[in-house]
Amino acid sequence: MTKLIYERSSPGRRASSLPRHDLLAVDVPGELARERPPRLPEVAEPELVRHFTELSTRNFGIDTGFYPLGSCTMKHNPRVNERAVGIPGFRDLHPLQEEEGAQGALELMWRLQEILAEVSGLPGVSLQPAAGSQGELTGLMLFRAYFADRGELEQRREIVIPDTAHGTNPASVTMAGFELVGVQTDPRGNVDVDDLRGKVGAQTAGLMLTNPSTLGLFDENIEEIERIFHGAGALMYYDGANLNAVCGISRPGDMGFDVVHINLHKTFSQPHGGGGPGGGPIAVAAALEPFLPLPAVVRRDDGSFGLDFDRPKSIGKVRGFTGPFGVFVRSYAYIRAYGPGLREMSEAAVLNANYLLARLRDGYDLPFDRLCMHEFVLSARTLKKEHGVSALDVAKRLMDYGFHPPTIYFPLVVPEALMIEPTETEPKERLDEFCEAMLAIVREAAEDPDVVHGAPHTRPVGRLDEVKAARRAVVRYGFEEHPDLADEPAAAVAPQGA
Amino acid sequence: MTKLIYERSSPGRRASSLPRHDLLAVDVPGELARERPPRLPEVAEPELVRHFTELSTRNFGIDTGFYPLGSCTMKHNPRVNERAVGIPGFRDLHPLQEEEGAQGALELMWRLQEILAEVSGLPGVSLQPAAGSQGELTGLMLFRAYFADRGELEQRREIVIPDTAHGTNPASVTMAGFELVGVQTDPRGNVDVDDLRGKVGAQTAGLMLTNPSTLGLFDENIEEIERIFHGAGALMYYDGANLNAVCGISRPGDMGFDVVHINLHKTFSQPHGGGGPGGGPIAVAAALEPFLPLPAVVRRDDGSFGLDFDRPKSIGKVRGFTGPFGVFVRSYAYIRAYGPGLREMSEAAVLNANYLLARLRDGYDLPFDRLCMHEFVLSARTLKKEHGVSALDVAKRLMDYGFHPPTIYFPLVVPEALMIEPTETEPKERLDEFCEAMLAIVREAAEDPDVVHGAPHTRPVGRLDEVKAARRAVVRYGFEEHPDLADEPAAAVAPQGA
Amino acid sequence: MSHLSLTDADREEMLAAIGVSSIEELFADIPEGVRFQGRLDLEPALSEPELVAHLEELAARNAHTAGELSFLGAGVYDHYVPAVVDAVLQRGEFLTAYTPYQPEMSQGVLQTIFEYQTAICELTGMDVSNASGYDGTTVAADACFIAKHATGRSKVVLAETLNPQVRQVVKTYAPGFGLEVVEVPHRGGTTDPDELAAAVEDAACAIFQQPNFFGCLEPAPDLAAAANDADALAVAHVDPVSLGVLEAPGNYGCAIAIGEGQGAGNFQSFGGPHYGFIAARSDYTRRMPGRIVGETTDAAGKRGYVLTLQTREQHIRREKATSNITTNQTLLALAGLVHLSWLGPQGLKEVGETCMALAEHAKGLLAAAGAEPLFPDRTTFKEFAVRVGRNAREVVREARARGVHPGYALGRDYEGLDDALLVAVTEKRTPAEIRRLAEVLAEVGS
Amino acid sequence: MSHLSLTDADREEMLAAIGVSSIEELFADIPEGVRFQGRLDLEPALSEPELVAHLEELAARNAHTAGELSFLGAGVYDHYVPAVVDAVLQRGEFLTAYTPYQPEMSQGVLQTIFEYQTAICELTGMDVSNASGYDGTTVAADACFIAKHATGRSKVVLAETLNPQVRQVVKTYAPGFGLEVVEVPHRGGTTDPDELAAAVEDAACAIFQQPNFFGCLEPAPDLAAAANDADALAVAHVDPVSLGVLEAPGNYGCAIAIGEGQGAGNFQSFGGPHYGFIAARSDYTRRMPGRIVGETTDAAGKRGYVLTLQTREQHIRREKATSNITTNQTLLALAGLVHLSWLGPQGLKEVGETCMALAEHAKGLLAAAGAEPLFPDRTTFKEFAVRVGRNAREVVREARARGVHPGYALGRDYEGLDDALLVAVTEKRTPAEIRRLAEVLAEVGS
Ligand SMILES: Cc1ncc(COP(=O)(O)O)c(C=O)c1O
Ligand SMILES: Cc1ncc(COP(=O)(O)O)c(C=O)c1O
Repeated sequence: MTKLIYERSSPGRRASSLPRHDLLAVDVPGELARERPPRLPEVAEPELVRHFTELSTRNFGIDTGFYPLGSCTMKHNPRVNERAVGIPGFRDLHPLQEEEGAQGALELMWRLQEILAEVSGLPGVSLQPAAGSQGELTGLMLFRAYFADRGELEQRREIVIPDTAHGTNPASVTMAGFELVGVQTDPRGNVDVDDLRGKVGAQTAGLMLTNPSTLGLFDENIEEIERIFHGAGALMYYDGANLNAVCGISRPGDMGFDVVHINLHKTFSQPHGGGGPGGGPIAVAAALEPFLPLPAVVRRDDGSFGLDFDRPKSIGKVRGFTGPFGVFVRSYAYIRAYGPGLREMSEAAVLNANYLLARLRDGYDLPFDRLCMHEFVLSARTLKKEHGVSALDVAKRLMDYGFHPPTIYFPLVVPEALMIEPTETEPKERLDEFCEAMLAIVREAAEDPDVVHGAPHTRPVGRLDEVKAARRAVVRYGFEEHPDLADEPAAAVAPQGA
Repeated sequence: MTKLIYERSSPGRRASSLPRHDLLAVDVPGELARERPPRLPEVAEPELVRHFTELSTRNFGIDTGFYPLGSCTMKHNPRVNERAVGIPGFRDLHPLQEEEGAQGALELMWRLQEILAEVSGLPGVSLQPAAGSQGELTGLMLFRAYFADRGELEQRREIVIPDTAHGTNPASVTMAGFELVGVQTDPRGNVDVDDLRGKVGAQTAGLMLTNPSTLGLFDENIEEIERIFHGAGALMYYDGANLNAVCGISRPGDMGFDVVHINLHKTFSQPHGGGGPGGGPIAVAAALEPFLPLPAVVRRDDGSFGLDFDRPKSIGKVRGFTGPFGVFVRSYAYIRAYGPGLREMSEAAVLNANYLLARLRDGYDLPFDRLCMHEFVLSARTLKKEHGVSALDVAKRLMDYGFHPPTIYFPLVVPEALMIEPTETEPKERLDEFCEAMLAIVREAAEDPDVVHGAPHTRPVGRLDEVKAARRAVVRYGFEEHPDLADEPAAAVAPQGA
Repeated sequence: MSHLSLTDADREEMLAAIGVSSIEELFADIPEGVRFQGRLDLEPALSEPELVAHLEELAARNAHTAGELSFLGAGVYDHYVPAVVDAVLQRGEFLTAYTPYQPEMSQGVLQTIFEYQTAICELTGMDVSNASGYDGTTVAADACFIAKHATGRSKVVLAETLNPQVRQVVKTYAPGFGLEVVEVPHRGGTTDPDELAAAVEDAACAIFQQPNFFGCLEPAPDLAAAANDADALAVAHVDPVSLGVLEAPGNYGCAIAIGEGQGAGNFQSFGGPHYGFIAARSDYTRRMPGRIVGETTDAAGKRGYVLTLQTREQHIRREKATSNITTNQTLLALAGLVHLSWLGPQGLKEVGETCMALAEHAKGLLAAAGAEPLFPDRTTFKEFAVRVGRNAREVVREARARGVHPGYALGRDYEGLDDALLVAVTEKRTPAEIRRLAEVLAEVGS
Repeated sequence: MSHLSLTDADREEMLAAIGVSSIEELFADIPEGVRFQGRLDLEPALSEPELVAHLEELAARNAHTAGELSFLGAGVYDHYVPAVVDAVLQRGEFLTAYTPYQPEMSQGVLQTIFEYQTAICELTGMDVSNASGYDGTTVAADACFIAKHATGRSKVVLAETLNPQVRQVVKTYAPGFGLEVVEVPHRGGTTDPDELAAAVEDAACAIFQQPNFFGCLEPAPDLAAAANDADALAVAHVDPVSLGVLEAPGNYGCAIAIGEGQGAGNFQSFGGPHYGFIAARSDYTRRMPGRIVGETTDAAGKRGYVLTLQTREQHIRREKATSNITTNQTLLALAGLVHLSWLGPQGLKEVGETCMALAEHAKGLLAAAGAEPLFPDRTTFKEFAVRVGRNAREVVREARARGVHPGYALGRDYEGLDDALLVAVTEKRTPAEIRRLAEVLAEVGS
């Protein structure tokens, strides 16, 4: 057990030192003044550094090893991008600096916009959204604004979403005030076009689609789908989470999408930071450009760069300032390192995935027998039926082999799903080692299922009791009153989604 | 086993990308041109980062935990010093920049000189030596130059060194072309003054002394020693490795020393980097100033800073340029964070050591029963005699408790020595944990000596066969011809010094 | 430059294993009509040295606060970020990990989030915090979403002294949420509790800011009481750096506390990435957006941490989720935790006191230089508004020509304040720098 | 600021455990006469923000190569240091560890040193390398010490084209080592093998530099042969960055290869800390100075690394040791390993080719601008000397006023070369920057 930093604290210790001046202190009016100080940690710097160093060694990142977490595009994070983001001219730049004092930053954003327009095949870009989910919501706000502008908002209430969609898609629909209409997946893993036809009409605001889908499959009927939606006067939203498969190979704009978000932290290698930050710029068709968030980053006629607030039809702001600039620096750097070679990046991602698929297809069930794009979904259904070894068990056992597990139990349409995304930055040796581990687990399932059920055996903790966690909801340290949960009865371990 | 980076290589891989220009290539004359490329590693950046990340996790630093390596002053390395050294105005400054273009750097060095003069109590400072050992050698070169200048060099051939001295002292004597004369330690752990008297005379060039000594004891007869040497016309060298005990408390210059080196990586917290870099500035009495290395960093009359090469009596240069500037930045920053509070730094170091000593004296033998300074030496003699558990065994077993072992088998005058230096940056909790581990090992020695003999049990490797290493001398990777040493018979494990 | 690891030999072997003869074949499923023809029209690849040179050239065209003496604030502040923050954030195990879906692989991140949640709860006086929101604006929208569902009401009340960007974001979200937004104007720099009480009738929540956008201290307990009296949720938008000297919202009746975390641990970075925080009383735990980490044990009773209460979230609850957030700002929140741990309670108090004393000192010097306080009766924290007697944007421009950025021109957001400047003074500013500001304003002011 | 962890309560408890009543008592052994009275006369302590501000102010008064276009070389070069180097060096487990005396705690550092030794051996064509020397000057003294003991001779021969600082350091060490130093003048920029042959008679070793201080390629195999013919050790001082295009000293008969590592992995840092490397044929393994890491196994046969051949060293052999070195430059050598691993054989070759091509290009443009090559017949690597027609130090000063540092004034070290400038062109320089240099020299030259 690693102590909490609060448990390492001792009254009176501190790491900080601060300037003090010989100035008159200002009194805070009584009822506004802090009565009892917050119980922040009290440690000197040596133990501060040790604490977080120790915690870091209890965590697995891409730097530690292979991290094939499907849908999350866990590619290498080049260190030069970290150097870039630390340059004082970027790091210490205030967002309200006058335009003349921020030309370099504005130019970088403008260039990134141009690049994203080219990669997506859509002309209008806003970098503002903070992540893919916010990109989705912003996109749906644009749908609202567009239809409101046309007087169709009352009528167009529905957004169609396939059953393979990521959970953010339906959640965004609700937050944008639309209603959800589901559509099924056909036996080849495409959107079921017959089902779709019956669901699209004058009430439809649009579609949200990930292509390639969360199954890692490119929808073969995308042109037909486009005809259906645009034919009904509806719009199409592209969830760009899987753009890593198709850079320079197929562009959302060319597929007919009207709005796309791009997860900079996936395709363009923003370090995931244990959960974030991300970036979710959107690119849109010309008809939607007037509605983009405020302000727009523009190049003026004199060649200088600036912020344009004069966009009367804009939906407004979706976050502070102009978006997560540090994320832009890293992604811009990443892209400039590839240039037009982004195509080779996607090719390698797809090659790596297909190689894994080819080596693993005999050990696991393959729900859709096709070549995949940058990721693919296997199922542990047979393992479960025959040996009682579930996708969760496989995931936990992989840890003992030194791998981060893939995404499991998603997409929902595949039972016992294992969603595997190697990314392009993995060398073949790592892929081979992973395959050997995956296939060894298949053998273990037959020969020694207990070792799989009991996994992981080599991590700092065993499988954790998630039911207990949710039931007790101990979500902060309680100091003297902190409960000891080891005293409490165990609850069954529930499978978890990702 | 962790692969060597050469074992991770694959022909054609690389991490680097470099500018290429459309310029005429230059031909290297045939016999000067490289025939077969060096077999450097061939890895892409992702695996490069993983390799070194993995290796780092197989290493223990101060950031990992308590590191009481006696004589090495393993104190916390504040992170702000790493930030400082990365400022472009320091990091990217060429050492041959014109003085006008390096005023900030020169001022920093000049200020550091002033500080070291104040701390040492000696007026002339040269920052040039690269480490303590080179400081020693430089100091002895000054002795040579001083006596040569007085026409006494032929006569004064001997340097007196106590038997507790660090190995660098005698080694430096040889490299400086002097002869070594040893002197004993008395029963209180001081230099044996009677022995000394008989050894100092007209043939004596000087003394090298560490004070407090490597036993962690302040020499109570230092004033008498001073009289003996200066009375004989000889000089005194202060090995400043233990200066951390006495900053602001007692100054080498006030003790009568003529030359002192200061290990910046010890007292003033340069990160030790797995073995270095260090810094070994020397401070000298006025009589020795004319002989200091070239160039001197000076403040000119107009307040500007510069390099003075016009020192006709100088011994010359002992390393490139003006010394390890990055080390100066860190140490300067460290000192400025304390200011006159350096005294409290030393007090805390001495308090920590005495606290450990008080708690451990009942479990181990204490060769000299005195209060200690910033470190102390215990002996495992009784443990060895009674249970066959040596200092080496104690050291290895400490690893299982999560501690870096102390220095062992040094100083040579104490059998089964354990030399413990906590430094001032350790909190009491760590000291207590360490004491509990040390005392637990005493109990284990009696109750379960095998667990101690077999230690460490929790490290990536068990005790390594040093005899085999020395016999085979495999000191580089051999590619296809690399031997497999596991095939070879084991040799006994030899105890090791530090 | 490229970060690909595959050699030609690897490629051949892999294609053979797949059973295709070219990479092209792997894309067979993409209909001809939507294939991209040719190469992307992007500038050629840069090598690493060229890339760094290019980025340094861009960065050199930005006037940053290590080069220009700046009193800009208005939501993002030039507080000192301690060096330990960098050191921790650059640990690859934190930097390159994602959301801790697999807790056994991710105890490090999970524990830091738990510690972060604790720190935020301690700062704000609340029971529960999530792992972070995008920034100080979107957490306000989150709070409205909670309030709407908790109260079943659809009006939200915003103090006009709430950061304009926060208000703008709430207004952008409002139509989708089905919310009506009402604003309460300020009176002499702060909000009148009676006016707020009138507006908050039938509302889901009222959001005010402490210290407010003008830097003034609001009568926060009275504002919270007004909301509570109407059974609306009182939501305080607070500055974490102020909470060593200012009372915690949980201690004066707020249901929810939100804020922008930047000042605690994040560089300014032209506006992001930073983190927003949101914390609430336990009544609202199950309505919280985003990740929450909870404590539990493994089968052997060993303590460990997991993502918990996930039935709130989009990946389980889909269209019924409390939010669509997935990727959040964990790394920046970790920076916040490290910064707050570096400060400790005493350091936090000292930063607050120092900012306040310096700002008050600046107020005096500026008044003497002709820039009178805009709201002379109000107590301010680290920021205050002054009148510069002419268009403040012009003053900014002329002051910058003299090497000083004097602050934010309030006319950009508030009608009638074209001659007002919002001046921020952090603990990094020195009395000498403040004197310089006063000199420059004396030169370029009215 | 202070990094102490003890609270007052801790102090009380600890004093009680020791059995003294004050910290003062702990110093009882220090005689009154040598106690320091009062406080050290040092400036007051700075808080972390103030410290950073102070250091930034100092740094701002340095003209660094990211701000000034510079062609300075002469032993330290503005090569590109890849970002991975920083990332690896900032891992606390490397940064804050010391010499791996306890191998089970230090396999990480030990393995990196073994890998470093391998890289140095591969570069130089040698059998053994130590873990690092202080810098490129002190390793020359080390080589002399080896040669003296290997040959029993006491004369060392230095080419005049060897870096002047290296020669100065050898001369400083010589009296203590009991060595006589003889220098061989250059002829048209390089060393004449016949002259070297004459000088090396009865010598312990001859040291020459390839490419030499003027940037010219020496007839290195002939120089080595001359030394070998006299049974003296041939020692080559080489630039690691050149060894992708230039032959390894081990392949043309050298016994020892030494050099300054800075160009491979270290920032310029006003001259240090950097690392020196020294590698030798296996005949000299047991005469090598400093740490050497060797491979071995544990009892279970697991591979591991240890400090080896320690009977050479001061802590075992004391006055009979091969050197007094203890603390060395491991962290900088690790930077070298990471840099060389980043480059790989192909990258190393490319850097060499690019430097060479750019330098040649510069030579042409400079000649056209009136700065003729000093040694027109010689092939050069990344550095070359030109005549500027007037005092070169003045040219430097005037060029700097135009924003360009044009190189090193050779008159500082060589008589008769007051009008000569040594111009270094690394892979970071661009054709446009070289054009700018030519322009400026045309303006300020003769
Ligand atoms: C398919 C898909 N859509 C949307 C998202 C949401 O993106 P973000 O996490 O950037 O909000 C994700 C990732 O989490 C995803 O995998
Ligand atoms: C007592 C003593 N003297 C001298 C030295 C040599 O110093 P350095 O390692 O800096 O060369 C050391 C440390 O190694 C030491 O402990």
